[in-house]
Amino acid sequence: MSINNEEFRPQIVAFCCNWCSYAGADLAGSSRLAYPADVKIIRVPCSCRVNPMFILRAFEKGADGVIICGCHPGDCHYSTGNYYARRRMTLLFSMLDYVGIERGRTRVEWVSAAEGVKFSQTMNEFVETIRGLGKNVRLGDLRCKK
Amino acid sequence: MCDCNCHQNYNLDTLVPMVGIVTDIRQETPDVKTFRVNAPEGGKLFEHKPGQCAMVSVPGVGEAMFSITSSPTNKEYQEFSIKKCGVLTDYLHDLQVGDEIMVRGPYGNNFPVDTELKGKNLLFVAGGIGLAPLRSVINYVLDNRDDYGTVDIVYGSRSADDLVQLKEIQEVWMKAKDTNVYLTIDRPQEGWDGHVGFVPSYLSELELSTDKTVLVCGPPIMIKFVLGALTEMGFSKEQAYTTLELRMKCGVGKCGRCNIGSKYVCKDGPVFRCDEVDELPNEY
Amino acid sequence: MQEIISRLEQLFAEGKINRVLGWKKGDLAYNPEVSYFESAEALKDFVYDGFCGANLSKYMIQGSALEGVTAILLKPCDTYSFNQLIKEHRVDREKVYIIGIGCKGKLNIETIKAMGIKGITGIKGAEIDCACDELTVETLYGDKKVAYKDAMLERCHVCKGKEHMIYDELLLESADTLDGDRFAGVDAIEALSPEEKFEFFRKELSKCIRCNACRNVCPACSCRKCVFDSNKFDSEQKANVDPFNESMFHIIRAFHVAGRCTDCGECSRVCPQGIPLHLFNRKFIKDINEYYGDFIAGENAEEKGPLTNFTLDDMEASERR
Amino acid sequence: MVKIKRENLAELYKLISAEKSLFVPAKKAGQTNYALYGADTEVDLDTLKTVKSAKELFFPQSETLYNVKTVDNKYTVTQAELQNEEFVVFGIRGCDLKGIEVLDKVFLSDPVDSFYKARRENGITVALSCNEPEESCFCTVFGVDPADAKGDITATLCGEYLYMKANTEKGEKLLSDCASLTEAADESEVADEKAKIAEILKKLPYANLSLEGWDGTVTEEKFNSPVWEELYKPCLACGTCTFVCPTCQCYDIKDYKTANGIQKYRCWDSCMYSDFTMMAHGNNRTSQLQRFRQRFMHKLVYFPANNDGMYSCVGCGRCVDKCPASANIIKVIKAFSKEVD
Repeated sequence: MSINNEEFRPQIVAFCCNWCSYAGADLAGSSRLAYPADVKIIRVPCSCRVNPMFILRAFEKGADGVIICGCHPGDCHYSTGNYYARRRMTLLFSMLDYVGIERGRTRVEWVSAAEGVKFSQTMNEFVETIRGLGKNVRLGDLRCKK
Repeated sequence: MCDCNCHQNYNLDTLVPMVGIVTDIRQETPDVKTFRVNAPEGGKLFEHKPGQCAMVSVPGVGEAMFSITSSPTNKEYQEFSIKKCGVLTDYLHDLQVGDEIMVRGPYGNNFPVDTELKGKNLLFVAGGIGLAPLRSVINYVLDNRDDYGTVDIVYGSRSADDLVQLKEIQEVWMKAKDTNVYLTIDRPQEGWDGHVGFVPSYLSELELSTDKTVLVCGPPIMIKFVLGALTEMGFSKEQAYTTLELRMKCGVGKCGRCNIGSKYVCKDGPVFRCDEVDELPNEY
Repeated sequence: MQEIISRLEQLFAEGKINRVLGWKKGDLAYNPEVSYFESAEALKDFVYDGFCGANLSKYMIQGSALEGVTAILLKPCDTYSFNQLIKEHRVDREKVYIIGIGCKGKLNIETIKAMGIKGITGIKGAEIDCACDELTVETLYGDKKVAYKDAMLERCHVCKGKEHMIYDELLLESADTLDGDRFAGVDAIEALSPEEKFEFFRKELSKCIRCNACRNVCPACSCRKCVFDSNKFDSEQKANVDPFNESMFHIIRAFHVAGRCTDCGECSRVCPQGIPLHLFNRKFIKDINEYYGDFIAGENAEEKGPLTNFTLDDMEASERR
Repeated sequence: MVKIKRENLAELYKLISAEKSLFVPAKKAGQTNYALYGADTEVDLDTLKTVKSAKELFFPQSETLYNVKTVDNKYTVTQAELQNEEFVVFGIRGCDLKGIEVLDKVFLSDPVDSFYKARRENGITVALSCNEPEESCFCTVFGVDPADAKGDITATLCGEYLYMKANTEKGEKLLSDCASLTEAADESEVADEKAKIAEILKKLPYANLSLEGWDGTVTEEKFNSPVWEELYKPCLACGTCTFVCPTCQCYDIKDYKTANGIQKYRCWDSCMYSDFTMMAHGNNRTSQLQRFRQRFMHKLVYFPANNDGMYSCVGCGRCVDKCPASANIIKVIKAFSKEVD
């Protein structure tokens, strides 16, 4: 029997809106707040730019969890983008839940440019949750690893 | 079916390509480049006949059929003249000398250079990038000059800058024995003292004798009018050959998309005699 | 049925319509096909019976490009789709004369065959004028009796109601067919564990042959070019080596029609592998109703859809059930 | 000829599958398709037609052709492994068997498709007679005898027993491997069943379908007919007919980007799809009418023209059963014969 000493390091994709959350991540970085390096940030112009296909695509390519970060409701740079995103993501995540992707693997969080602490906390929390859930085996394309 | 040695030259399935190295790139016109391709260990990837095509691919980008523009008499390499017009060709145009591509083939039939064309007077009519497949035949004929009669080449393009292989035309073809080259461009242009006008009308003006076998290649609309002009001049359809082009995936007549009626362009073509083309349903 | 034909003949005679979009008799007992009838004489092949389940709304996208007025026959549930198409500016209301026709529930030949009935040469009792509760299925292996209700399409058991949402005139009576809970299937899946949910959908979706019948029949899938037809995209419409892409296709397709899907059930009807595709759409409908208030797509041609709308105090994704 | 009790068939499956991959018609989520036999497989010999035909066992819906590894922009190409172990297809029907004959014409003609050929050479077919032909069946029109399909083994269910007769060496070998489970039988024992099937075949609604006027020489006449204008109208442009068809062989070759290179795979394609003939400078079949016409012209005219009169339809009737718009090859053939009148 072989013993796997390697700790499971979840792959996380974080879609961050350019105006708030990405700046929040920046602040977290410049304030030297730690969050796991396995979080891969993808900067998008607005949280409503996130096409549902992006999320499935992330899972396909091996993500274990996907998180969407945007401006707080009411603060959207484009005034209403995140309201639309909120509805879309609520429904999409509910659907993923429905087809057997554990609820914890998807998350929406509103993070402003001033909330570096919140950003790092959220990410730490999220990574912990995913670590608890283990590898995503249900929505990945096996060929990606080849 | 062709009588070449295609897909017998190596032991993998015919759908599996060989790696080729781009050893030279010539910018012919603003949107056409000619790529010279060698096998990684040097030499040619395969032998082919004039008029045949090969599948050129870039992994992850795409795969498409291109005619081999170099002559089989060239023993060192193969060449492809490729116009930038889609996803794959855009990528190919960004390649550098030394880059690898993948090639499989050769596919299709060829111009009947060893049978019907032998000893005949030949008239080549080409438009734009349509010179690519004909160049293979022209050079083959010029390299076996004594086997054929006179050679006339009528070649036109949108502008003087769009004439491909101009250097070779001027330095080799124009100087060859019993060979006349007629160039034309669609619209007048500064610095151009040659003929101006569309290929079909130029052809009529030339008043060539009808004892020739004609090889036509170019945009479909040009082919249509050239054939009209030829008929008016007294040529019969049996005297003319052309090449067709359709969407292809396999190159060996199995994937089912390049058929016109019961003929597959990749396998039974790309070279058709014009009276054969007439018998096909109008779906190309 | 004669009532419809007579009325259509009259409309032709009055010059009110140039053609009819309806159903033509098939060569078997159960396979009528969608057809354009260009004249009153052509109506001799017209049929309207229990097997005319096809929703004609989507054909009107092409029909709108034709010269003159097309009379279209819509069942109550089809009118929702038609409204939706008007809302999306995909059909031209001016070029359609809508005849709302009654419906007594539509039959599913697959259901009948699944009962083990083979070699069907005739079916009696499917006629629209017949008030029978029972079908007589004549087969090469003897006659079989089937209750009309048992042979109905799933969607008819959870019928939205027999009222037409849009019409120019009405013909024929309907009969109530509702006898099930529309969301029972969704509820049952929601109650499962993630493993079981995944297992269930894997089993169903692994049958998918990527024929795109569900997409092509869907009145809400009216894009000129589908995103899955794009070649700038790894998983195009065709089958891939890995099963991931089927999940991708069906989830995204359901999402693209969320808030616009009228639950007409055509996707499930046409699937050659009998995948219950309505389960995806109904999940979205259920969530929308629950989270953003009851909404019925296609009830009218004006109201904004739930995904093109929002309120300031919508619930957060984390607050969902 | 040998026979085995129906109740012992599970033993037979176990015995065969212990040695070779065994594919059987299996019921999953309400539908019957071919599947690899395993402990929990629900074998379904009663359903006449699997949704997907047996074609997928020789020409899978998608298969990897080769892999390209990319290191420093240098490519290494590795061809995917060919089928190199014998496998058994149990319960294939006469129509599907004929379908494979049609595919042979395509894939085994020069240049031979090595992926297909390897499967053909390694496949052993146990053909099952159709006890209860259905209304959509018209295989007899194409010369198929569903009561006596010539696979490597011909099998017939009759009463309590499954009767098996080897037609080829491969078949003999398989039967002798299973000898411990079978007992000797006489051909006369299935004669009644065969006669019964023959009687039913005569009564099928499409039994007298005439193919008169369809051969490889009528391209122009059929191609330009106005009948297509009517016929194509209900077509939804989906690929159901092509994917359930035992003879449709069109395929696409596509790339998948893996972490270290490219996987080149081929998958079934449909001439009904709008992008089928799309290329950088245009599309030669832009309308659904053209695509619809292509499919049926190919089956009834182009294919016979290239293959000594053999039609590329075997009369399995799957398109009749499955077309969501009820447009199918029967309606096409009938529409043209009406025109002739």
